Amino acid sequence: MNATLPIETLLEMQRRMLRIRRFDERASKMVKRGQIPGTVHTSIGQEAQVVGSCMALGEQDYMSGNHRSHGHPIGKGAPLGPLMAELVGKATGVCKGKGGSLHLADFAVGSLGESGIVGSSIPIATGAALSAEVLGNGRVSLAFFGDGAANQGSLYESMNMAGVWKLPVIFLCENNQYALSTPAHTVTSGVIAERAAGFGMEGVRVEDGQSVLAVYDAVSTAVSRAREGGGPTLVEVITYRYNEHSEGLRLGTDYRDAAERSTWLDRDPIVLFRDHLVSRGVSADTLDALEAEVLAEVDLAVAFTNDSPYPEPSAAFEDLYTDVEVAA
Amino acid sequence: MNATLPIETLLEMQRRMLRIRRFDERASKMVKRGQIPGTVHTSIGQEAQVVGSCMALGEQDYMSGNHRSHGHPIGKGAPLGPLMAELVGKATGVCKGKGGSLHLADFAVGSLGESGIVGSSIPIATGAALSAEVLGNGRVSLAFFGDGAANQGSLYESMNMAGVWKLPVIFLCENNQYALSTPAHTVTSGVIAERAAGFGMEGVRVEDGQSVLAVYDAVSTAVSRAREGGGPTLVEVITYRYNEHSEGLRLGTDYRDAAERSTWLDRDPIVLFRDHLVSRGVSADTLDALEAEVLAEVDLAVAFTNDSPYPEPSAAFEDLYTDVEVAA
Amino acid sequence: MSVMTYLGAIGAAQREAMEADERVIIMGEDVEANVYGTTGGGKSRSSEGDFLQMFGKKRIRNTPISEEGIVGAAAGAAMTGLRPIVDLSYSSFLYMAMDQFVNQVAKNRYMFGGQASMPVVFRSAMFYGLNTGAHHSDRPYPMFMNVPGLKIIAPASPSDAKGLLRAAIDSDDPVLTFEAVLLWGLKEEVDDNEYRIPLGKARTVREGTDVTIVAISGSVPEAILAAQDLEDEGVSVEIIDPRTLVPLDTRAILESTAKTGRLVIAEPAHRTCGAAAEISALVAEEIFDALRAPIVRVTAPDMQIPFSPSLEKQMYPTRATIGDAVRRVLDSAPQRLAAEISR
Amino acid sequence: MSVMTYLGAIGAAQREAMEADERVIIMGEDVEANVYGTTGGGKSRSSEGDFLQMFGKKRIRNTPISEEGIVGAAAGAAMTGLRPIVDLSYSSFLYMAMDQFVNQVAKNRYMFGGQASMPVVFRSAMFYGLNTGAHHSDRPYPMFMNVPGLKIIAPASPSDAKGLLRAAIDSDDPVLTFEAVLLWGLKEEVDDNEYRIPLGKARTVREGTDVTIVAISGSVPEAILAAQDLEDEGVSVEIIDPRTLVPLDTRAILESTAKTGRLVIAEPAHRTCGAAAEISALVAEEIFDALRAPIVRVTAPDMQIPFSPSLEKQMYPTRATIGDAVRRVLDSAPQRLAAEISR
Ligand SMILES: Cc1ncc(C[n+]2csc(CCOP(=O)(O)OP(=O)(O)O)c2C)c(N)n1
Ligand SMILES: Cc1ncc(C[n+]2csc(CCOP(=O)(O)OP(=O)(O)O)c2C)c(N)n1
Ligand SMILES: [Mg+2]
Ligand SMILES: [Mg+2]
Repeated sequence: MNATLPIETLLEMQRRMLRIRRFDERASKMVKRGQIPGTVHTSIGQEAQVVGSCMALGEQDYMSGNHRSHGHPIGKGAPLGPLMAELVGKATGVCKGKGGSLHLADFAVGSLGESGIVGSSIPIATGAALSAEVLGNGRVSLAFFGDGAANQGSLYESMNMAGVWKLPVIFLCENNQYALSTPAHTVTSGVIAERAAGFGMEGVRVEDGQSVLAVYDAVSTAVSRAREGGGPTLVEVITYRYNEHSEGLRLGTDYRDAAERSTWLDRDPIVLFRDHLVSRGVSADTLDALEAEVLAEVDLAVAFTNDSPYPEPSAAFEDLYTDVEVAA
Repeated sequence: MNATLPIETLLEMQRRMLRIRRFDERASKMVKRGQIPGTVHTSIGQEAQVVGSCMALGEQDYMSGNHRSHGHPIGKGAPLGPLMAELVGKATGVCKGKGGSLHLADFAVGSLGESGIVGSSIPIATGAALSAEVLGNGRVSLAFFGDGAANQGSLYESMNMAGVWKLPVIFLCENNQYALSTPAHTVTSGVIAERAAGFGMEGVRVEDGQSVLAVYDAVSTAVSRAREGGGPTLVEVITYRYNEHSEGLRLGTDYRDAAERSTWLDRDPIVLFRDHLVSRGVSADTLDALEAEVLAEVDLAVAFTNDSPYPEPSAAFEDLYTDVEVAA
Repeated sequence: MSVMTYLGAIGAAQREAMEADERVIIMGEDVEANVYGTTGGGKSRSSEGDFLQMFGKKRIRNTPISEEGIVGAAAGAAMTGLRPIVDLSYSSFLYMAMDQFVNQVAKNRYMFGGQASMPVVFRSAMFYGLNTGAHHSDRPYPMFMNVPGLKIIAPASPSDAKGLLRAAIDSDDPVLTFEAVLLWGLKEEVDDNEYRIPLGKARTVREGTDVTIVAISGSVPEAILAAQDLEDEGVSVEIIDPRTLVPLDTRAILESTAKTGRLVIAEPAHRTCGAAAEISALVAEEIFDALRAPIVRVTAPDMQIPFSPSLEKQMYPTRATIGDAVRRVLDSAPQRLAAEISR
Repeated sequence: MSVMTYLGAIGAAQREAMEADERVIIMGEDVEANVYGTTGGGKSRSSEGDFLQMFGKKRIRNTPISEEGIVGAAAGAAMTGLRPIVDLSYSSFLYMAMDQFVNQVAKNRYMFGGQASMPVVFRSAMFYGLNTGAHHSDRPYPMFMNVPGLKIIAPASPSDAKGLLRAAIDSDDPVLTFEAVLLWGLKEEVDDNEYRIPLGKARTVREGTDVTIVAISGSVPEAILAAQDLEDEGVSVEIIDPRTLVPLDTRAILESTAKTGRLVIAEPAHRTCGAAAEISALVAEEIFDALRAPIVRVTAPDMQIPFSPSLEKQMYPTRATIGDAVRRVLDSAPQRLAAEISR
């Protein structure tokens, strides 16, 4: 399928992966320097899985996410400035500073919200697919969640509903093999992708989740199925996070070994795809320029953030209801 | 496997099925006469599925149930008097009149509680299996739930936990093909028993759920597996309820057709098993005596109930905490 | 005008809203078969006026028994163009979806800086007083009052049920309705035309001068009976039914209490951290010096609900217990000294 | 005695209980790796004193992320011979298991006429005030106070954390603990021996005569600071920390308030139907005539929690807002007329 993709699309894939990488690297630094309050969860190492999924969706399609949150709206095409400003808590943030890293949302690109509660946003994406089905607007919806979230009941309630109503939704499991300190195999019985069959739907496992095209292909198939009325798909993508669960978190107990990590570092999704692009005839110059362009975008996002004001304290009392005022 | 069962065991199966039938028939009448407050959900038609499951358990084994509640403790061997008294709300009820039909429990026979909330007691049975595993007491636990409950997330969280910890628990789905007015196939994607595989456990579908021996065999296999450390099993039993969802409920809209019901009436589990017993050489006299014995037991249970006092109003303020008094 | 039951009024509001706006859908367990009598022509369950026939399967949708999934799906649908009404049948089943209510339904608009709007109604009935035991008898609205972002209504009459539900469906914010099953049979003349009762406006059920009773949901009819008894004793009772619990019409409550100087609050929920506690605290904060007697709460005790008829009947406020509370606040000497009271 | 942090004290109580009784197990997400610092030797996460090594995998058990399943499984295990401690990490995750808390954990013993006992502890931390946004910042203990059958503790000091948790583990009834993350770093001398602080006994944090502050959880240190400020102004403040929210030590609250005649209640939960509402209502009911001023609640507003530091800091009671509330109740003219007040 990807053989037919125009070069521009491939470059856009690399651009978005780079955006995620550079954005998250910068965010990580900013957490450590105290410039971002609280913490963030980076998608570094998981860019192929994120971008391959998002690029398979159309602009009008919906998406919900989780705590590993920046990659999803970036992958879906959200501009970086308001995202970075949100992480810092500025008034120009995509959620006016009210959401922060855990609660990014950019409705303009179909991003209906990341979520700090594991498993909580899966029914939301399912509901977006329900409205697409009822309104007949041809949209598709995708829920991102981790291997840890795959043990929340909300997933199976959603899969069953989607299966029986043939909703246009993709359940996208980012299996980075750990939930915080917990190895997936120690808390997961069976194989996640194989859970689809019992719910009467297709399940697919993308073993090479570091290949953006492999992910793109699998999700594209699911999207086509969804759009044609064929119902939902569960897509499990095997990937790896390079960083700690969240930035600044230091666990005393080792739960991943260095050898494992270095195997994965050797299969870096961005390096792999650069090589692929070169093999497809893209020049090193073009690719270098792309890298520079993305770095500049991130710099710009940080500058935008720094230039932006914090919200007025009174803003805390806006946006809860549409028509009720709440006293301070 | 059942070929080896002694005749006494087979007779006990028939006895318990008869107890459920006669008890529920009486309870149904009492609801209609206003002698039982609220309503009850009978297991009439589902006796084989209930008794086949319960008889596969040992006396020390645990069990949790749902709103279709009388059959489970009766199947597990609970005496009828305190159950009937509970339905009426008498002080001598198995729960002192505090529980009623929906909340029967008889810890003396391992019945840890029926539940009015669909799906809510599945984790309870799983926890009983956890304690059996930690304490190493060799007990097994079984959770009864309906086809409707099979779409509650609590089931999949429980199955996963049980699977990964190899807990000695059986998830017993009483698929009577309807959840209240809703045909199972209209709200269930895929096949319930097939959901086991994705959770790394055995799943079995007993198509002939009106055969007490077929159910007994399937559950016995699951119990052996559980007791030997082989982990949980999901057993789906196909059966049918003869009565309305609950006694006294009258739905305007037909959701089951008469032909379907009469096909199932023709495969009555008690009649079938009587025939089987006869074929095994049990005399009609013995079986008639058994029927009379059970009818007498039910009469006795009703007499016990009628002779029992209602609880004192002050009893409402007991049994919440072990050591805190609550003011009226 | 025609005579409608409480349940019929709910059905009428739903029908009107479905007819007026294609984006309104009804989803829930057993809604197709009209099991609870609000998706057909009244409580009759006949095929006449049957919602499934009128609006079709896309808009009248039986769901699996998956409360968490249903509530979340309705929220997601509401954020993307539908205006779902979710029938959750019994209020005791709401806990299954608590995470969705608190973390998605209530928070999304705020967390996302106003990008989301959440026009969705969650209906449920409190099945208390009918000997169904602890699992079905809950009256959990106070929990939800502690969750900013939800609106909550608890109509106590057929007219209010119709008008408030219609306003709830119009609201761009999520609304939970708590309907007491004990009210289902109430009948009164209800306007056949479309009308809304604005959320946040209390109803003065009757006017009086000696004491204010704020009564909620199923306690309203009991308060009315108590007020009639008290009238015979020469006591003039004012009854305020807040109808909407969030946003609460505090002004109406404070004005009435300031006028009478005495307040009794009756509600069927458990006592601790209930709506009565909130109203009491509000009044003690705002118009403390207008009070001529202690505020008295008449509520369910902090006890689960027993099944047996001999036990359950004492658990909720009644005509008698509300009446007694009023007699107590009238008796109470207004100005005893602190020293006398403290033990 | 040795100096312990709040978190260290929790770890100590857990270790003692695990050593004393084989039936005690700890289950929760990431407890094996001691992510939150309570299943190892203090907050150090070193392998020294590591629970997994000391007690083994059967008794220290990482769970899947399945709160509903975990809570229910712990309840089932508690009914059949274990005494589980469940680490649910953040209080905001409790909603996922709400059905199990309300319908199983709280109700089973009662519904089954006393056949069940439910010796299980559910620990969670309220992560507010740390810029984590609305999903992680909840302080939902008032909801649970509305559920009869649960016991609830909210210790505000290391000594209380150790002694109350130990008593909670001893309890044959289910106990929920709400620990504020803002308190994790608090240090004080804590008894190294085993001891219990009985559930249901308040702590008089400081004695005073002019006004009573009832402060809960993370509001206790703020109240202490406010009291110091007020002392400089010549105001004598008594601070009561209930420590246990269910059962509540109403006697201690009433006695103190009867003595001072003035009450301010400070807590970090949302205002409506919060613990402060309950305490206010209790006092207004029981010792109304001992009150010399309106009761004032200092709480979080009925608003979700914003992320930005410029926004979040105003959301909870502080030294300043508690101090101001006290100044207000001291100023308030005791006997204004009703007519003056009502608008
Ligand atoms: C309901 C809930 N339980 C627990 C947590 C705490 N928590 C946050 S992230 C996380 C691990 C999630 O693992 P996974 O789903 O695999 O996502 P990953 O972080 O690996 O991308 C946990 C346990 C939470 N936020 N919400
Ligand atoms: C959480 C919850 N949702 C809904 C209900 C209402 N309800 C009671 S029984 C029932 C149908 C259950 O169907 P099933 O699980 O198949 O059991 P059956 O009655 O067929 O034995 C429903 C919807 C409930 N009691 N609890
Ligand atoms: Mg993971
Ligand atoms: Mg069924």
